[in-house]
Amino acid sequence: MSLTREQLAMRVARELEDGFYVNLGIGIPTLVANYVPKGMDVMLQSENGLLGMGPFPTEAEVDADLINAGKQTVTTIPGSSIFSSAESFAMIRGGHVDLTVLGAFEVDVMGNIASYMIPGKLIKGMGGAMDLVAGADNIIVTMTHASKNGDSKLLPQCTLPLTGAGCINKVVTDLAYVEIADGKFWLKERAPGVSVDEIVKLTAGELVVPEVVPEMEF
Amino acid sequence: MSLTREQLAMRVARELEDGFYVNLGIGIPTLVANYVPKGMDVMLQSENGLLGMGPFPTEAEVDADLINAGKQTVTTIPGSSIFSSAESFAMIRGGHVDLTVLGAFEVDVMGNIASYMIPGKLIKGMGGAMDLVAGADNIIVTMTHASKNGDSKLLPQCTLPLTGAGCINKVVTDLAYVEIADGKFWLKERAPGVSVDEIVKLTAGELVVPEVVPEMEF
Amino acid sequence: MSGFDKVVSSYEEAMEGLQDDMTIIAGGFGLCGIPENLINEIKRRGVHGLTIVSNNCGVDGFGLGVLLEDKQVKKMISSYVGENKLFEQQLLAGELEVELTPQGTLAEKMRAGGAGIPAFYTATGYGTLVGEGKEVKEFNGRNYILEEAVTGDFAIVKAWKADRYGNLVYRHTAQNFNPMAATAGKITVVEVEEIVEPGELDPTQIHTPGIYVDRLIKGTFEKRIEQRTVREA
Amino acid sequence: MSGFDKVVSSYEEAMEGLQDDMTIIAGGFGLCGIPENLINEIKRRGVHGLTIVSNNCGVDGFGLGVLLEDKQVKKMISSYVGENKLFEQQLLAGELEVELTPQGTLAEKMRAGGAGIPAFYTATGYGTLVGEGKEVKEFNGRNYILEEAVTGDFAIVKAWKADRYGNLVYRHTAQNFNPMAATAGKITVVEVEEIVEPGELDPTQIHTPGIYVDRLIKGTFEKRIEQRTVREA
Repeated sequence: MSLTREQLAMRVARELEDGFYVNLGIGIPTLVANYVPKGMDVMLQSENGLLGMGPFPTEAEVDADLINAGKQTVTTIPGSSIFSSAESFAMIRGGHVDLTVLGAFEVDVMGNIASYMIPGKLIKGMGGAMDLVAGADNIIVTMTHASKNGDSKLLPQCTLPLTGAGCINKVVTDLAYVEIADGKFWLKERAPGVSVDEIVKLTAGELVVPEVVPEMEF
Repeated sequence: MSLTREQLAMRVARELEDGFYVNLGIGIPTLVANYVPKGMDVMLQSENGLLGMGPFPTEAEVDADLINAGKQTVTTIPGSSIFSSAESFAMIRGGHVDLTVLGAFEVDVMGNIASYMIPGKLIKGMGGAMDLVAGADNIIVTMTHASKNGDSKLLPQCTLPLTGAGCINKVVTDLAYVEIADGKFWLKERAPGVSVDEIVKLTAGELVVPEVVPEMEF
Repeated sequence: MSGFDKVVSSYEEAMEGLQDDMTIIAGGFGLCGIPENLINEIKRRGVHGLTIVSNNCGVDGFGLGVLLEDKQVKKMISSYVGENKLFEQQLLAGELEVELTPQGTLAEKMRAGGAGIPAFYTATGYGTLVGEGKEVKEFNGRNYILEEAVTGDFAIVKAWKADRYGNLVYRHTAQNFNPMAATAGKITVVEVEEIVEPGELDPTQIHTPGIYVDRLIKGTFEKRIEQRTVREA
Repeated sequence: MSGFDKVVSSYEEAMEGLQDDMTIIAGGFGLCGIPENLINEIKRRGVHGLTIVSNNCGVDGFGLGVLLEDKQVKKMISSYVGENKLFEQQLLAGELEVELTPQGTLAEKMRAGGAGIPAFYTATGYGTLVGEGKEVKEFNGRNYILEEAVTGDFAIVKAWKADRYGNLVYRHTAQNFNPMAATAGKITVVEVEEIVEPGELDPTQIHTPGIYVDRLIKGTFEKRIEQRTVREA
């Protein structure tokens, strides 16, 4: 069985460490905040200029002047700080954020990522995604392994315009956890009940498969 | 009679305008603050990170955490702001300071200035002077017209290592007010009782002398 | 008051001198911390051919989106646009040009513009469309692209509080792009919710020193919310 | 406390890992806002061959000057030095190297180091000794030189107040180079006068967010004054 959105988030959450400053993209990455392991604290960075993002506000707490990078109303936690967008991206570009989690359309064996633009569709822009992938050492991409048509998203070479070049080395898909190194994908874990064959079939880029591929446990 | 230090400061002060943000260097430039014309307000910028510097503190007000760029204890005026040195030099480099007044060893007809280093003597460094001369559109250099030995400080070409290249166009000396343009010095005013001949004799760089050279009044 | 008093008495006065084909740097992120009334004054003036440097372009009928109604905007320099239909229409019709710029690069370009830094290197965008045609240089084994500063004929800024000298304090994440925008305008115009006397703000707690501010006006604000997300009390 | 608690219990722990030949970025201007006790701990450790990036080098017997006593410093990167005799002696004897850097360029090099900007252009120093050997580029008819960022193995910082998460507030002009230094160290160590609980500092009034801070310690400070200038009461 391929992973649910929640399981994807749970798997990503295992990469967290106590004291991590984390930037979570829109969509599945946002769910990761719900699965921070017990006894562990992480602090969420929102690239518009907030470190220490809290949950959504109650109706009474809603404040138009306090939003996250997804333009959603949010709150702050004790120990948070608020700053300009230049300072926020100084943090990101300078490599001070410990982990970035974001979605993608495609990744390839060189660690390239395409996530912001599909030619022919209206292009809304990259927002902070290009800065995030260029600034972080530790990035996890979460996405489905293949499109609904069965086209692999793990490619020998990205076909869509890139968000960043050579910057991705960890991918959690609904089928597998894959690392990228030396111009290859390396299969590390498979989703419960998903066969190695299925993963191989849906991975277009060169995939190194070890003798034993552990199954994720939830 | 050559100008006194106070008269030099008074002459420079005539270049002030109401609402000017001003950076005053150490020495004679500092005295300019004493001669701000009545009904006019200027705000002093200190490049370590203070805009709106006030007078020295009373003994009771002395605070080790509140100093100016000369490392002197100072106070702040209402409406002041305090910030980092990066922000302070962003202000300076970005051309937001309306007037900079500083001393020099030499200036030349190309608007070059030498003010921080005499080879053979211990070199203490340029501090903020290079940033100040590169960042300001409006700079006034104050200095004596010649050394005690009678060597001109207004030269065809500076002999000492430069603080900045092509950035000076106004010089107030103890003998004259001189502007720099088109590779020449232009005599604009003379100190009371100082003859044009004397100024010409003590100006080594090409000096354009108009038919009438007004005398400064104090 | 002194020559440092930046307060003007009308929005008309606040935007005096604005002309066709000028470049305007605007603070704000989404609809948060945008200079609502200054934007409306730009609309009222009917100037055309504007280049706007702003992270976003508002929505239909609010924020920078209102400037699209009369086709006042020639070009947007933004990281994320297209939250409104007029934008899409004009873009597809070739009536509007967009220069997509990564958000952090955009923020840094504004800061650089105000700080006298004509250009800087960043890894952001290297190897992508953003890097095309830009100078590349290697530092410590990694490739970076050269990005140039931006400045504007006007900067329009929204702050929370100001003193009459133009010292500014922003509220929460309404800070966003406003501090950098404030430094990057030949004429910087700021609208605020409250104006106090000089000395009432703590000098060490000012986000934007008054030296950057040319004109200051007190306004009232709708503060529309783009994504109202709430939890149970 | 959580993984964000940066407080350490001794100066020894604060500077753990410091080794010979490392580069240290230090906050402070003159003797104002310098990390006095962290400097003393560096002296106590007896490490040698240090490169110190700091606007100044203290005075005889105080501030960074104490590191000269046992010849611990190989190189200073500063804008203004030589306020003490030991410095002069070691410089003239060729035991100490100095890289003079304009003050604003130094501040920006530290900021750039922390912000992932490997290099930037500035007009400061063009046509002077500072510009020699550096890349020159023209923007809008003016020449600029390329200056590279600096980073340190350690950054040592003095702040006024902190919460346990390392969020920092500086006092008056003791801010100076400290915020940039804090961003530019692989390990950033901060000493403060007071430590409060997370939530006690206003999030919008924090000068340095805790993300930059690795270790935090409360100290007591002499705060020596270099130029005590007073007026009549």
